[in-house]
Amino acid sequence: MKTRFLSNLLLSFIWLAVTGTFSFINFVFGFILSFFLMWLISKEREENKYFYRGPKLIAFVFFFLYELIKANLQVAYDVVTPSFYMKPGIIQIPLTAKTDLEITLLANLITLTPGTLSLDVSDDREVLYVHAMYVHDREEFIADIKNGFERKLLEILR
Amino acid sequence: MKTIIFKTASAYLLPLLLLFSVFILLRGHYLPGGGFVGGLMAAIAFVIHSFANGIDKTKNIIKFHPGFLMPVGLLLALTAGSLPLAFGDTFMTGLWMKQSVPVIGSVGTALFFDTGVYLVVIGVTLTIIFTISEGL
Amino acid sequence: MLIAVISGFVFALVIPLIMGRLKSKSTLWAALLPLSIFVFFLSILPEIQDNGHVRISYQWVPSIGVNLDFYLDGLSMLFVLLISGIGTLVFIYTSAYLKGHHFLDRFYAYLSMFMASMLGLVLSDNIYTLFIFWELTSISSFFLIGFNNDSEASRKSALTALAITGIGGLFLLAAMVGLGHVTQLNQISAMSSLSEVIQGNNLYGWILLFLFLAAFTKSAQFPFHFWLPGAMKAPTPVSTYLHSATMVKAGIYLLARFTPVLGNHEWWNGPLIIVGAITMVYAAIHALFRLDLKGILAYSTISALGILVFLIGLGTSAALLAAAVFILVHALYKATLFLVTGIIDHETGTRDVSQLGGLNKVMLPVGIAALLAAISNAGIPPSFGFVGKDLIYAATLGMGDLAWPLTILAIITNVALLFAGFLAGIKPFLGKLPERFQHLHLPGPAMYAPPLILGILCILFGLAPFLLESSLIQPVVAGLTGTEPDFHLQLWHGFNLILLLSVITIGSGTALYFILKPSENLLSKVTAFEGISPESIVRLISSGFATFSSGWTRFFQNGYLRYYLITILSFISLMLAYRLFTGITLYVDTSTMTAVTFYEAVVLIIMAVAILFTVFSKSRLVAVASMGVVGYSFCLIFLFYSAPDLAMTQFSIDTLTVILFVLVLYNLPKYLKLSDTRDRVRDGLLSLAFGTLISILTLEVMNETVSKETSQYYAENAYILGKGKNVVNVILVDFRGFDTMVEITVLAIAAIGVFGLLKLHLRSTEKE
Amino acid sequence: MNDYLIMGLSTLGAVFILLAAVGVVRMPDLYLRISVTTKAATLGIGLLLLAAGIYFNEFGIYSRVMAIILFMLLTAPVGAHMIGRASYFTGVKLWSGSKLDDLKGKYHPKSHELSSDNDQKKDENK
Amino acid sequence: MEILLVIIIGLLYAAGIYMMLRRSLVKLIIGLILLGNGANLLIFLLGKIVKGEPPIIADTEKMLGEIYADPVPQALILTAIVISFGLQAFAIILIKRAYKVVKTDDLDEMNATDEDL
Amino acid sequence: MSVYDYLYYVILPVLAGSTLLIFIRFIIGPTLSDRVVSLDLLLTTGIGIITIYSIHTDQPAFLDIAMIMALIAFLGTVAFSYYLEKREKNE
Amino acid sequence: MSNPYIVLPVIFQLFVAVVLMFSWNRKNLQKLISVIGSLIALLISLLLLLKVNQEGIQAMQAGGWVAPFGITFVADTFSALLVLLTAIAGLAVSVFSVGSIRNARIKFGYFPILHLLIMGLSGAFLTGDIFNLYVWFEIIIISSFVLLTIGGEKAQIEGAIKYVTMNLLASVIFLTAIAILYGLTGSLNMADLSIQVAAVENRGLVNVTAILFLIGFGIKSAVFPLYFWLPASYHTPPPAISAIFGGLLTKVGVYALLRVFTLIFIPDEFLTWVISIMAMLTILTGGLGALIQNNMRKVFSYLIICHIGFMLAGLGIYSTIAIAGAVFYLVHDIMVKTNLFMVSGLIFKFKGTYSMRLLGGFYKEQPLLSLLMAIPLFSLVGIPPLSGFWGKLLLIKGAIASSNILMIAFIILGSFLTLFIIAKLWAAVFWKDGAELPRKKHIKYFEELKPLKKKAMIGSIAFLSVISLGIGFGAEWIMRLSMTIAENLMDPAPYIQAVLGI
Ligand code: NA
Ligand code: NA
Repeated sequence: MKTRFLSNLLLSFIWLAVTGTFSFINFVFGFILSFFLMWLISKEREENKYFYRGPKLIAFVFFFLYELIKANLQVAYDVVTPSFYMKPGIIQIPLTAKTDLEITLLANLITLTPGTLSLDVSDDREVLYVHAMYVHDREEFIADIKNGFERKLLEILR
Repeated sequence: MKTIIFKTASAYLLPLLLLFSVFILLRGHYLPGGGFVGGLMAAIAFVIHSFANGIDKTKNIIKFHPGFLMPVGLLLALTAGSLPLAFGDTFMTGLWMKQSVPVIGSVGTALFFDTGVYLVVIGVTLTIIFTISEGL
Repeated sequence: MLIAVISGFVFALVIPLIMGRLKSKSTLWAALLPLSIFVFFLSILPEIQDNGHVRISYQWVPSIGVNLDFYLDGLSMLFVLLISGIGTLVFIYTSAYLKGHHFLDRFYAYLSMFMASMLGLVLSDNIYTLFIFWELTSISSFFLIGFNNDSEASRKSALTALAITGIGGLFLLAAMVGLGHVTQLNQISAMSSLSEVIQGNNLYGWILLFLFLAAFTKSAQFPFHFWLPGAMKAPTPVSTYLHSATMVKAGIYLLARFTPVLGNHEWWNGPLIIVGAITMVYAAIHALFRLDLKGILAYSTISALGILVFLIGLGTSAALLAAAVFILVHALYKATLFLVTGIIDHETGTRDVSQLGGLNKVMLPVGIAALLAAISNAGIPPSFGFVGKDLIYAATLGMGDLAWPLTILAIITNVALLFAGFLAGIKPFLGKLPERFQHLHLPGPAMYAPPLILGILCILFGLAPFLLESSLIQPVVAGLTGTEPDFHLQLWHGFNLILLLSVITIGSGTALYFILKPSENLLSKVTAFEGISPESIVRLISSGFATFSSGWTRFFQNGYLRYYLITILSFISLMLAYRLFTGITLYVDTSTMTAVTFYEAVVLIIMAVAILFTVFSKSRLVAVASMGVVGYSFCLIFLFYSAPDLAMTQFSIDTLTVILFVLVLYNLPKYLKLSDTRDRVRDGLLSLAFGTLISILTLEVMNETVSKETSQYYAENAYILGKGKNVVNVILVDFRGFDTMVEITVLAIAAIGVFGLLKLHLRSTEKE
Repeated sequence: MNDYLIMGLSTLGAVFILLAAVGVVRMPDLYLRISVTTKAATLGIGLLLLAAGIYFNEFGIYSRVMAIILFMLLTAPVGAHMIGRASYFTGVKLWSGSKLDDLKGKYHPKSHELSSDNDQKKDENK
Repeated sequence: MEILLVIIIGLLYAAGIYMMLRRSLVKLIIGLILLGNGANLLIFLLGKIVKGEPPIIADTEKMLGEIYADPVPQALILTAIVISFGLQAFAIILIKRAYKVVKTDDLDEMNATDEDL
Repeated sequence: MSVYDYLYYVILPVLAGSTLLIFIRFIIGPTLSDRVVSLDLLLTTGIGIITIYSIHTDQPAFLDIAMIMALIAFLGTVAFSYYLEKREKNE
Repeated sequence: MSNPYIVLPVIFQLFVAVVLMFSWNRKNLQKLISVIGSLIALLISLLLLLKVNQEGIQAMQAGGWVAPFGITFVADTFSALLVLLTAIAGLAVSVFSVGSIRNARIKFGYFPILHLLIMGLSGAFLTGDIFNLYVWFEIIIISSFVLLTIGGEKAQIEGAIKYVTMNLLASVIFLTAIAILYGLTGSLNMADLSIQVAAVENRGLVNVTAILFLIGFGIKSAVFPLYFWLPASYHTPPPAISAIFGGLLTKVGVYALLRVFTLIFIPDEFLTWVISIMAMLTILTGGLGALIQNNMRKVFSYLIICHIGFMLAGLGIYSTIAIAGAVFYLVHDIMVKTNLFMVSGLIFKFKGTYSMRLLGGFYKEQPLLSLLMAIPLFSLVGIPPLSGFWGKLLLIKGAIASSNILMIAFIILGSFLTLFIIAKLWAAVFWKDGAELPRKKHIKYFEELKPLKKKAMIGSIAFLSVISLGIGFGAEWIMRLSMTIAENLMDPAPYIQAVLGI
C-alpha cells in the first residue's frame, strides 16, 4: 500500500516534469492520472521499494559518470587509431544481486559503460554474461564489476 | 521473451509511457501531438509490455479486449461531433466551455473528439499487434 | 384499343395463376381473348374505311416523348386482323395440340404476351413504343421457341433466333432514335410530310441501314434468314403464328410503315429489291430439297418474305398493292399448311415428307384444308393466291427496263413455291397410306377446324375478292402510297400476258412436282453446299467471335497481376506523356527554391540509397528495414520543413509498419529470384518512365503560384475560433474533423479485418 | 557564458556520436559494434540535449530534456541486451580476435533457456 | 532543395512501381508503401515548403506570423498517412494469410480466380 | 562565430557525416543484427540532429519529436530481436 | 440553404456500426439492428431526396466553417438519389445477409463493416470536398477489403490481392491528383475548385491533372484498360457481399467521374475522345468477357464492366441527354446488379454451384422463383420497358445527336451481347435439364434453412425486383430526375451557389 502510494507520487512528479507546468492543480491532475493508470495496469506488477538513500545515490551517479567517461576515452582511442588493442570476450559473472530490479539495473549500467555489454542473465539468476572489449584478465574483470558497480548499486538498493 | 532485464524494464516503462501518451494527447491542440500519436504511444507501451511478458499477461493488465476501445472511441468521437446538432449547429461544430480548465486549457468538443481518436488508435494498434503475435 | 393491347399482357400474367386453379380439362376458353380482340377491331373496320385512321394517345414517359400513341389505319388494320384472327385459331388449335401439357399455362401466357406485343407493334405510332413492342415480340418468341426447353436443339435455336432478331431490334432502336432526332417528332404518322427533310439529312443513310438491318433480321431476309428454319423446333402453333403469319411479317410491316416516310429514294429501293430478290430465289430453291415438312414450309416462308421485301422495294403502287394482297394470301395459306403439318406430326410422329402419303384416308378434313391451301399457294384459280400472283407479275412487268429480269426471278420463285406447297399440302395425303399409319384417326375438331377455316378463306377471298377490296386492301394501299387507290381486285382479268405467266408457272411447277422426288440422297447433296451458306458463314463468324472473345479476355485477364499493373501503368504513362509534352511548355523556375544544405543533402542521399537498397535487396527483412530508413529520412525532411506533427506521425507509423512486417515475415521462405533480366529491364524502364513523368509534372506545377486563401484563414482563425495553437491539430480535429472521423473509422475497420483474417478459420461446414 | 557552454556540450556530444559512427563502421564484430555504439551515442545525445536545455533555459524544456535522457538511459541498454542476445543464438559469430566465450553452449537450442553452469566452478569443485 | 525532392519523388514512384511488378507479394506491398510515401511527399512539396516555421501559434500570439509552413498539406498528409497505415496493416496481414492458404508469396501462383473460366 | 553558426556549420555537418557513416554499416550489413544496430544508431543520431535543429530554428517543439523518437526507436529494436529469436526457434 | 441534417445518412450508418460493434458476440441482435438500422437509413435518405427535390440543392458546412474552409457536404439531386439507392441496396443486402451469411462471418464483424461500407458510399456521394472524397474512398476500399477477405478462403485471398493492389494504386493516383490540384489552386472544396480551376492559366497542367483523375476514378469504376481487379475478385466472397460490391462499388467511381468531369474539369475534345474510346472498349471487353464465362457470378462481373462502359459513354458523348442517360443507367444498374448477385446466391443455395454447365432445371423446379429472377435478368438486358432500356435509349439519343455512329454501334453491340448472354444463361440455368449434383457438406442448402432465412433471401430479391420494375414502368419519374441531374451537372452554377453563396 505504502509503495503503491509512493509510486503514485513518483509518477505524479514525473508528470509534472514531463508537462513542465508546476502547479498544484497539475499535480493533482497528475496524481489522479497516475492513480488511474496504476489501477489499470496493477495486476501483475510487483511492488518495489524506491530510493531512500539519497546521498549514496548521488555518489553513485558521479562514480558512474566517471566510469562512463573513462571507458569512453579508452574505447575512443581504439576506435580512432588504426589498429585494435582490444581483447574482447564474453565473460560469466556470478551475481550477488538477486531481485529483478537489482539485476536489471546492474546489467543496464554495465551496458551503458563503454566496452561492456550485458548479453543475458541466466534463467536461475545466478550469473550475468557480459561481453567486454578489454578482458586482460578474467578474475580481475569480474572483481572490478563486483566491487565497483554491483557493490555500490546494492548499497543503494538494499 | 524470457529475459529478466527486459521484463523489469518494461514494468517501469509501461506507466511512464502511458503517462507520456496522455500528455501528448492533451497538448496536441497547442503543440505537436494529439490523439493519434498519443494513442500510438499508449499502444506501444502495451506492446512493449507484451513483448516482454507475453500477451496473456498484458491482456490481464488491460482487463478487457483492446478491440473494445474501438467502438468506445468511435462513439466518443461521434458524440462529440453530433453534440452540436442538439444545439442547432452543424455536425462537428466546436462547442467550448466558457472557462478554461487548468492543465488542459480550453475544454471543448474538440478535446473529446481527440480523446475518441486516442482510444480508437489504442484499440486498433493493440488489436492488430496482439492478433498477429498470438499467431506466432 | 389500349385495352386490346394491354389485355394480352395482363392475360399473360394472370393465366399461369388461374389455369392451375380452374382444373378444367379444356382450355378452349383461352381463345376468347383473341377472338374478342378480333371482333373488336372488326367493328372498327367501317370507321377506318371512312376516316382512314383512328388515333389514341396515352402519356407514359412524356419527358422524352415515349408515349403510347396508337394509330390504326389500313395497314395496321390488316395486321391487327391477321394477328387476332389467326391468333384465335392458333389458341383453339393449341388447346388440342398441347392438351394436358404440364406447362400449358405458360405456353398460353407466352402466346398471349406475344400477341399483345404484336398488336402493340402494328398499332404504335410512337417510334419508341414501336421499338418496345418489337423487342417484346422477340423476347416472347424466345420463350415460345424455347418452350421445349429440355431439348438442346430447341434452346439453341431459341438463342439463335433471339440473337438475330435481338440485334436487329437494337438497330431498329438506333433507326428510330435517328428518325426522332432528324424530325424532332415522335409520331410516325406525322413524319411522312417531312420525307424530303429526312432524305436530305446526312443521317438518312444510317437510318436506312439500321432500319433495313432490323427489318431483314426480323423478316428473315438473306443472309439473316437461317434462324427461321431453326426456329421450327418450336411447337407447331408457334411456327404457325410467329413464323408464318405474324412475327416474321413485322419486318415487312416496318418497311411498309416507313415507305411513305423513307421510301421513294434509290437508297431505299435498290437494297430492298436486291435483298428481296436474292432471298426469294435463294430460299425458294432451298425449299426444293427439304424432307422435313416444317423445313419446306420455313424456306418457302422465307421466300415469300423475300417477295414481299422485293415488292416493297419496287415501290410502285402496283407493287405495293401486290404486297398488301400477298401478305394476306401468304398468311392464310401458310398458316393452314403449318397447322396441317402440326396435325401430321402430332398424329404420325414424323414430318419426313418422303415417308408420308395417303393420309386422306384417315383424316380427310385435314387433307381438304391442305389441298385448299396448296392451291392458293400455287396460285391456281380460283384461289386467293391466284389473285396475289397476278398482282405480283403485274408489278414486275410494270418496272420498265428491268421488267423482264425481275419477272423471271418472280417466276422462278413462284415455281419453286408451288412445288413446295404441293409437297407440303398434297403429297402427304395422296398415294398409298403406309402400313404403320393405318390405325390413325381424325383428331378432334379443335385441331382440324382452324386449318379448315383458313383453307376455306383461301378460296373464298379468291372467289370474292370484293369482300376485302374496299374494306381492307384499299385503305392499306392508300396509306402506303399516299394516293387514292384506283384498282379492283378480281380473279379474272381476261387472257393476257399475266395469265400466260401464271399458266407457265403452274405448269412448270406441277411438272417439277412429278419429276423431283425429294430424298435423303438429294438432301445430302444439297447440304454439301452448306459450307458456303450464310448460316455456316455466320456460324463461322460467331465461332470466330467466340475465339476472339476468349482470346481478348484471356489476353487482358490473364491471371498475372503484374501484367495488369503493366497495362494500367503503360496506359497512365502514355496519357500523361502525351498531355505533358503536347500541352505544356516545360521550364523550371528555380528562383523561388530554397538552397540545399549539407545535412539535408545527406538525408536525401541516405533516402535515395535506402530506396534503391529496398528495391534491390535480396532479403525481405533487409528490404523492410531499409524501407524503415526511408521512412525515418522522411521524418527528418518533414522536420526540417516545419512539420513536427508529420514527423512524429510518420515516425511512429513507420516503426509500426516495420514491426508488422517483422512479425509477419518470420516464417516466409526465402525470396526467390523469379524474374529474368528482360522482365526486369522492361519493368525498370516503365517505372523510370512513370517516375520521370511524375517528377516533370511536379516541377511544372511548382512553377504555378498558389492562392493561400485557405491556409491564411486557418492561420488567422485557428486560435481565435478553434481555440488551439497547433494549427495542424486544429485542422485535424476541427476545421477538417470529418476527415479524422473517417480516418479512425478506417483504422477500426482495418483492425477488425486483421482480426478476422487471422482468427477466423471457417470450419469445413461453413465454407460457403 | 551560456553560448560557450552550449558550444562545448554540443561539441562533446557530436564527437561522441561521431565516435559511435566510426565505431560501428570499424568494429570487427556485432557485439563490439553494440558495445561501442550504445553508450557513446547515449552519452552524445545526452550532452546535446543538455545543450538544448541550456539554450532554451526554461524549466519545461529542462524537464523534457531530462525525461528524454531518462528514457534513453532506460531503453538503450535494454535494447542492446536484446539485440545482442538474439544475435548470439541466431549464430552471429564473435570476432576472430576474441579471447574467450563463456556463453558457448549455454543456451538450450530449442527453449533458449540459459543455464548458469560455470565451467570454472566445475573446475574448482574438482 | 526542391529539385532534389522532386527527384526523390520520382524515385519513390519509380521504385514503388518497380517493386509492385515483382512476383513477390511482400515486394508488392513494400512497393505500395513506397508509392504512398511518394504521394505524401508530393503533397508536401506542392504545398510550398518552408523551413523552420512550423504552423504553431506562439505562446504570446493569437495567430500565425507572416511566414509559416502551410498547415493544410500537413493535415492532409497526416490523414493520408494514417489511412494508408490502416490499409498497409491489412495488406501486410494479407501476406500472412495468403501464405497460410496458398503456401507461397509468389504472385504468379495466385491466379486461380482468373483462370476458372 | 555565433552559437547558431557554430551549430549550423560545425555540429550539424558532423552529425550528418556520422549518419552517413552509420548508414554505410546499414548497407554492408552483413547480418540483419548489424542492420538493426545501425538502424538504432541512425535513430539516435537523428535525435541528435533534431536537438541541434531545434536550437538552430529556436523551436523547442521539435524536442518533443526527439522524445517520441527515443521511445519508439526502442520498440523497433525490440521487435527485431523478437523476430530473430522467433525465427531461430521455428527453424 | 444550409441544412445540418444532410450528413445524417452518413453518421447514422456510423452510429449503427458502432452499436453493432458493441453487440459483437450477439449475432441475432446484430441481424436485428442491421435490418432496423437499414430501414431507418432508407427513410432518412428518402426524406433527403424529397427535401432536395422540393427545395433544391442543400449544403452543409461541417463544423460551421464557411466554405471553402471547412468540409462541405452537398446534397443535390444526384447525390441524394444515389444515397437513396445506396440505402435501398443496403437494406436489401442487409436482409439478404440475414438469410445467407453464416454465423462464423457474423462473429467477425460482418455487419458493422457492411454498414461502414454503406456509410462510406453515402459519404462519397454527399461530400463536396475533394480530399474528403478521397477519405470516403478509403473507407470504401478498406471495408470492401475486409468484406472480400472475411473468411479468408483461398479464392477470396487470391482475388483480394489483386483487388487490393489495384485499388490502392488507384488511391495513390487519386491522391497524386489531389496534390497537384492543391498545388495549382490551393483549394480542396469542389465548388471552389470549379472556379479556381477555370481560372488557371496553364491549361496544359489542368489537362494533365484531369488525366490523373480520369485514371484514378477509372480504376475504381473498372473501365478498360483499368478493370482487371474486378473479374478477379467479385465472384469470390459470399453472395451478399458480391451483391453490395456489384451494385455499388464501381458506381461510386462512375459518380466521381461524372461529378469531377462536369464540375471541375470540363473535358476538352481530346479528353472526350479518350473517354469515348475507353467507353467503347469497356463495353466490348465486358461483353466479350461475359460471353465466355461459365461461373454465373463471373458473367455478372463482366457485365458490370460492360455496363460501366455505357455510363462512361454518356460522359464521352458529353451532352445533357447523354449524361441523363448515364445517370438513368446508373440508377437502374445499381438495383439490378445488386439483385443479380443475390439471385446467383439464392441459386447457389439451392444447387450448390455457380457453374452454368452444371446448373439447370431451375425453371422446372422453382417456376415462381424463376419468374421472379427473370425480372432482374431481363431488366439487365433492357428488354423494354424494363429499367435497363431507358438509360440506353437516352444514350443512343445523345449519340445520334452528336452523330457518333461508332458509339451507337458499340452500345448496340453491348446491348446485344448482354441480351445474348442473359438468354444463354437463362437457357443454361433455367431451361436446361439439371444434372443431379452431389451434395456438398459445407453448404447449408436452402431447404435446410429456417423459414425466416428463406423469406429474408427471397424477400430481398423480390424487394429489389419490384423497385426495378418500378423504375422501368414508372420511368417518367426517374427520367425527370435524370434530366434534372444532367442539367445540374452540365450547369454547375446552382451547385456553386449553394456551396459558396456566389
Ligand atoms: Na496533432
Ligand atoms: Na468547429
